[in-house]
Amino acid sequence: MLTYIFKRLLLAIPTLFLVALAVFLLVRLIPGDPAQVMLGEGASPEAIASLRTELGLDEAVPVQFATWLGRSLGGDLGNSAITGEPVGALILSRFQLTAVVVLISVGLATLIAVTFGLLAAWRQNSRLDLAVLGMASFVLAVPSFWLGLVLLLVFGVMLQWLPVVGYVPFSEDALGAVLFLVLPIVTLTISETGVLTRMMRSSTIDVLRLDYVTHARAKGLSERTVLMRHVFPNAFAPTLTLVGLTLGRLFGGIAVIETVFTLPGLGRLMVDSVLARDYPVVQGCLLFTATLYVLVNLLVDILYPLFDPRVTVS
Amino acid sequence: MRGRAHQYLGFGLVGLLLLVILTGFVWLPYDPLAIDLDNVLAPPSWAHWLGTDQFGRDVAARAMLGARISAFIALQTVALTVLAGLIVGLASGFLRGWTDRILMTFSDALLAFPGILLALSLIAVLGQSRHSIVIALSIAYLPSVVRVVRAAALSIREREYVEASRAAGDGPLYTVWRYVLPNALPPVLIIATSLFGWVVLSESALSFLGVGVPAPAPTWGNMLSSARPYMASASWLSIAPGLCIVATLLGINMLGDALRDRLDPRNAA
Amino acid sequence: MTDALLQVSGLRIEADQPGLAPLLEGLDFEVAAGERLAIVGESGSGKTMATRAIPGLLAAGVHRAAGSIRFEGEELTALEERDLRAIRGAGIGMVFQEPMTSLNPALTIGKQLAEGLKLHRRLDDAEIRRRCIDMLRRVQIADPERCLAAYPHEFSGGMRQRIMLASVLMLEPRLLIADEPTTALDTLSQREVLELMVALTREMGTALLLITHDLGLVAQYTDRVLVLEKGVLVEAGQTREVLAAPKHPYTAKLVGSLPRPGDGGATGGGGDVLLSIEQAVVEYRGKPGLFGAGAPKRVIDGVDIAVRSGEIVALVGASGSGKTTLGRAALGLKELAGGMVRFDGVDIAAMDRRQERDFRRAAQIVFQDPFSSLAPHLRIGEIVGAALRHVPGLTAAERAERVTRTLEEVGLAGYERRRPHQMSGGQRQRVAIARAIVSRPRLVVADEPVSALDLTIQKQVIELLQALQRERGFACLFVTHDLAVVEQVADRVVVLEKGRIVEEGATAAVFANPRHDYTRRLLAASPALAIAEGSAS
Amino acid sequence: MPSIRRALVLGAAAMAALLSACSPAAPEPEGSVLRARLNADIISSDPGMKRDANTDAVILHVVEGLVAAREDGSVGPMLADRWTVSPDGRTYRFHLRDGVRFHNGAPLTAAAVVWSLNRYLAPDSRWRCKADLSHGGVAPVESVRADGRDMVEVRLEQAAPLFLAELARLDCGGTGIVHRDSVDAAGRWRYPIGTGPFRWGEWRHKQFIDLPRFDGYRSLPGAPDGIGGGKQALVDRVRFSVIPDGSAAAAALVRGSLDVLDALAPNELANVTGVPGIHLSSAPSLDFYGVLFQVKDPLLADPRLRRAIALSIDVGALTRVVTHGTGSADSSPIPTASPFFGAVQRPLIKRDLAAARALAKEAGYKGQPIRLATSHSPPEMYDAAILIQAMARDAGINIEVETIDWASQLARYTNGNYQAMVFGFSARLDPSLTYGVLIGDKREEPRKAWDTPEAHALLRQSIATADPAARQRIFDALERRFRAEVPAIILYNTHRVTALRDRVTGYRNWPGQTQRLWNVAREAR
Repeated sequence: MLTYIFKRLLLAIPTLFLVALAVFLLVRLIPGDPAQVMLGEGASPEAIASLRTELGLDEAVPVQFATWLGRSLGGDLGNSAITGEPVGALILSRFQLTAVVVLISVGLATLIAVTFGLLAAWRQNSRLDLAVLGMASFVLAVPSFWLGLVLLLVFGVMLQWLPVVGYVPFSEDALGAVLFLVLPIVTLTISETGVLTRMMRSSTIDVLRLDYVTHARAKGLSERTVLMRHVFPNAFAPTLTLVGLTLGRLFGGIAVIETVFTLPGLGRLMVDSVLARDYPVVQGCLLFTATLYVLVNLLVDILYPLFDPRVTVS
Repeated sequence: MRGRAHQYLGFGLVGLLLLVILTGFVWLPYDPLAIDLDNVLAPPSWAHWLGTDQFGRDVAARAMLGARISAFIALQTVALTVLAGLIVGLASGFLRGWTDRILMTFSDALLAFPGILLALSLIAVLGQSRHSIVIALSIAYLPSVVRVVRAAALSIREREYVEASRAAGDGPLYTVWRYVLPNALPPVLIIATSLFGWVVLSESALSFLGVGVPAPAPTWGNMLSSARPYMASASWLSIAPGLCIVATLLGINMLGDALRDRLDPRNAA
Repeated sequence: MTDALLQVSGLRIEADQPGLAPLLEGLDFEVAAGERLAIVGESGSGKTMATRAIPGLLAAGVHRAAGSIRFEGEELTALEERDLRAIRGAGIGMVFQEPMTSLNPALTIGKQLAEGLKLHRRLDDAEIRRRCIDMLRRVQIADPERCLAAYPHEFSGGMRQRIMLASVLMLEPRLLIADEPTTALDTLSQREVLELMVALTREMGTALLLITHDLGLVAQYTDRVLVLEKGVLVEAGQTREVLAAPKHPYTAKLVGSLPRPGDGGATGGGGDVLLSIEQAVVEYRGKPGLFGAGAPKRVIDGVDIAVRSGEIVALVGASGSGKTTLGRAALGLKELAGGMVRFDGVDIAAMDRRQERDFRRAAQIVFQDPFSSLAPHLRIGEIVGAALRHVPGLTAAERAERVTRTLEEVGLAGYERRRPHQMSGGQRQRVAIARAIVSRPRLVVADEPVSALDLTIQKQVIELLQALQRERGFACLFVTHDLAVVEQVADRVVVLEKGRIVEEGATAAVFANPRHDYTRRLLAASPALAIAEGSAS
Repeated sequence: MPSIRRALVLGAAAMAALLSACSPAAPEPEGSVLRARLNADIISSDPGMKRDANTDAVILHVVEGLVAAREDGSVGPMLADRWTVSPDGRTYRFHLRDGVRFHNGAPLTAAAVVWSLNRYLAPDSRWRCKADLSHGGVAPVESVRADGRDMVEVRLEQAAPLFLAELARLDCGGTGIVHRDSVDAAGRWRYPIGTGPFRWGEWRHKQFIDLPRFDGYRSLPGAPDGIGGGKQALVDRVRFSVIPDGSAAAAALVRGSLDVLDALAPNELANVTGVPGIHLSSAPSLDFYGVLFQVKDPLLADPRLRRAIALSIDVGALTRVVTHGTGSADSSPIPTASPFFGAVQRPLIKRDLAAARALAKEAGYKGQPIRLATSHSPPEMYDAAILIQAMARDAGINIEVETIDWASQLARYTNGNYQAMVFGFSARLDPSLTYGVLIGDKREEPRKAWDTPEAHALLRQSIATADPAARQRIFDALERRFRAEVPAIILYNTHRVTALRDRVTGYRNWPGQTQRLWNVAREAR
């Protein structure tokens, strides 16, 4: 097991290196640089030049890359070009929020998807199935930011049930934080439920066709037992993979939701940093999310045998 | 039965989309780019079925033209992604070995890149234009197609008819062209329909973040995003493009389901 | 038979979709306690459906339209789902065809064995465990303790089918329904599992309802037989009588398609050595480890075979013996790790382009699975014509002409425009044969060409292959696990076990006087031969 | 199964750990809190060093300069209650007010002022006004020295009428005077210890900045005026929340989680107008928006084509739509709110499609595309581009809108890499500064749009002249040249619109465009 994890991590190195190189070159290809952005419209050329020197932007790009990569390997992602905050700490503080929203949403979405996907497949072609499939298809067709805005409008502004801005950390105002996170979490949950439900439903249908399900019924087991013991674990394995992919994707990409709900999360940080050409932050974030992506997938592969013992990790 | 009803709805919605696009070529209620500053933010009326936007442009006309542009962008992206995905995926899945390993490393690296950020940076580099969006989204979605094609190629290359082709003395390129490619197409077709929907959604999300298709050309995405400040005061601005997106995606997804049912080997006659 | 255990009368099964003919019509039969009854029929005869209807487990899409099913005097069709569940497992046990999918891959064997007992008998955990171990021992599982903690994928097909048997019989049902329980197994395991099933049911006094398409098994293991054709019962009676003197033409046809020794027989061909396999070694790469590949697994280990022109050599062995791999290697489709294959004296690995092209044309293959060997997107004409791509000097018209004639020869005149999915399994295999012979090869490797087909179709395909071979005089390496077929077609036989040749010789000689123990076991396990002998005695 | 359960339990535990791992507890602000919004986080807390408009606005609550900008664009007293200028115009002597204390309790002394000013002017300083106040700038400082405890003397290399205006510049942090302890022993910036009505409190990045009331604040007498005048903190604490999204901010105001929503985007006005419990405050700004032309572009080198474009635009209608009725249409670089906005500046360029067509034809224009770059920051620039495109189309002029992000636009502006560009310039209090952003040598500063010898000469004159009437004449001359040469088309000045909860009293907008939360009270409900 440990060898396996070690091996997987080793295999991830070229991937991560490519990501690092790509992002490093990409941000430098975008017109504009942090010095200009920071000094703004009326800045003198000398001021911009001196800031560029201070930020180390006038060194040769390969030298910059080597320096940055060397430091990053040592765990130092550098400081934000704009605010001077250490990038590592910045990412971690923003990621906490994103992680909470994503984990809860994906957890809820999985729960909903598994329940309804299982039931719909069990009663395939019934009215329930039709309703579940219809809802899932509908949800899949709604742009998540639009959904978020509509929810915000209805529950935040019209009904005034939930706060619309002013995220506060849990430690300060637990109730406030929870209330504030309700809408983003609901939005994200709804958005992610569609594809997961469809996946769960179709893999359940596949499993229900297999002999061992009939065999379980032939033993006289109740439908509940058949579904929970024999169908669920086998049907869940493909969904689990999808959950992993979803997590990997969302950890790096709920910028849109964060924008709608004014959450100071990682996605927003990345988008803002690209727009502000804050190279060290963009680079750090990308390296972080890519690593996270690799780790989440590794975790899924390690968890997979729990549901499908045919697959072994070593 | 249920499957049928969904299929018909899917065909119906996609047919409607095509009808709207085709109608748009010969007739639009107004010039979708013409401003009318005396008539801004007019609610829906007989003169303007879906109202007007903040510059007095007719929302219905813009939604119709937007259908064409959005669909065209999606089609271009899907075509480009599928073409590139087929080449890479087939190379990777059929040749295996080092080719596979290198291509997969690139693909993994792309996958590990948060899609929206990749698109955002690429568009910033390439300059904001339709082509940049097509290219950026194609690159962002390439790994998904590659995965599907590669998986198909890996499974097809084990089929006996591929072995039969080798036994008949066919070269590898011919085998891929004649046997692997055609049989890898069904899953690709299915993911292409999903891709179409994703692209429409992504384009709108990019517009929302301010890097969508540049104005004045309307797309549903940039209509929706520019309607955002008027969400509460002029809701018709966001309802029309929003519903267009939902209807199109619903139609496409249902069509995809129908296709999946049709192409599923278990359902084959 | 007044106190029948199971009474089925007037059973009719229809598809949910209206307007289709019933899938099963007016079926009546009884099973007495402790009796062993066979239901035979080919695919599509409705035999599986008939038995699934008994405990109310019909698949989605079909339903019971009429008929009564009485089990121990109780009308099952009138029972609530809950009461029916009490009978499932405890009263009626079922064993399915596919050992790979009939055990839940996500649960340990122990849990799957225990859940039936827990449900139907109120026992404590220790007692359940004791009974499980005991039962596993009775189905001859070597290490029952370890088996309980293991997952299904850790076992071979034969083992899994025994475990299935254990899990069902542990509840001591009065009726065991076994649906093609051994079809997916190789000859050796097949015999072992069936012997076990019969022995255990006899011991427990359980009635056995065996569904099969294999008359050999029927003859050997059952008392009575029902014959189903397209959803209708065409004949019923004592097994011995029905097989010896079938009354219905369909039954007669079924019985007639059993391979018999001496049938047809070998061609006795034999010219120069056409194909020679010399000291061939094939290895599979081990799982790649962190630092390079793992240890290779040797599947063919120093095999020598010579095939002369015009001769049919059978390559037999149980699954995993390496026979299919060797067949592929003979055509250069599997790389050799050692030794060489010569065709016409030339090492096929060292051929130049022209030689290779000629070799590819002269050596053809027929695959086992007619579903996977024909490209689904092409028309039959294109599939067959593809083999002529590398024949030089053919015009398009000549090529089409040759395809047409070859299709006529295999009995598929006018099928050029069809696609594979529009054809039956037998027809597809004919297409595969047409593809192999259209280029007028001198060698055909036939890899289990009939094992996926129904019995009557098997016979037709074998006969076709034989006729063509006699006419054209190509050499044939015939890979099979079915000794009955071997006896029917082969001049010589080569027996392969674990990648090595254990016995070879003229077919008649090997069958009459097998020298190696493995050959003897193979012969003993072959049910078709048994019935032939049985009916002769 | 138990293994699955174990995995779920592990997952739940991990989630709980994540939840509790958030930053250490900070006490909930007590007392009365006034909540305002920033559309982006501030960049630093060092006045005029690393800055943007948001940074200036926040920092000006904490620090004060010797002098301060007044609402009419003139300069008034702040920490200095009076000053004298030597007859040669080169020596300024500032007298410090009595009893002013820094937030740490230390009294304001001449030495502290000298230390602060020298820090700004130090060789390694990145202070925004450093170039202007150094050798070669508009008001080069020769020396700064203390004369006693309450007198500061600044000597300039030459007479510079704009010296005080420079000191008061908002984007230079008002040359805020900070205590020595604002930097650590190594000279690194910590946080501002100033003399303003609010103290520096907590800055939680991307979330909020809290400024508690400074109880020891010593106010100037009189009414508030610009940054100067009488200032009083009327709430215990001000919280600037960072809310990038305008709709979300509007929703927050409607919900009552915000008290002051400044810099309301015109297209979001509709979300708050007419909502009970909310009122608006608005004032014209000294900014301006327009279209810059790259006169070196072969096509646009011809002033007739530039004039043609100008004539095709209905400035009034454009302004009305783009600013949603809040802005003032203006064809002059001098903002309508400026005292120098006179009869010459007032007339708008009238839309005349026939004349536009004729001019374009004269210039030999045959429908070649003209690329007009714009961005969404702020959204009005984008809207303006769309309208210009549509309006120019009516005159047969083919404009293609090119939308880029703000940083790209800034880069292209700085390099002069555009054909035409919609651009906005933040408030400059003096018309010389306003013209200064347009006029310059393109070889040295490619961003300057207007580069003719006559313009250079007039601008230099305006800087060297102190008499307002004389200056007006210079600006009028500049205006005429500007309209003849059309190096840029000016479109409008925005109005700063602030939406307020009705419980907030005392808030006033001003041309300086920064939100001022002193003298603002919030009634408890």
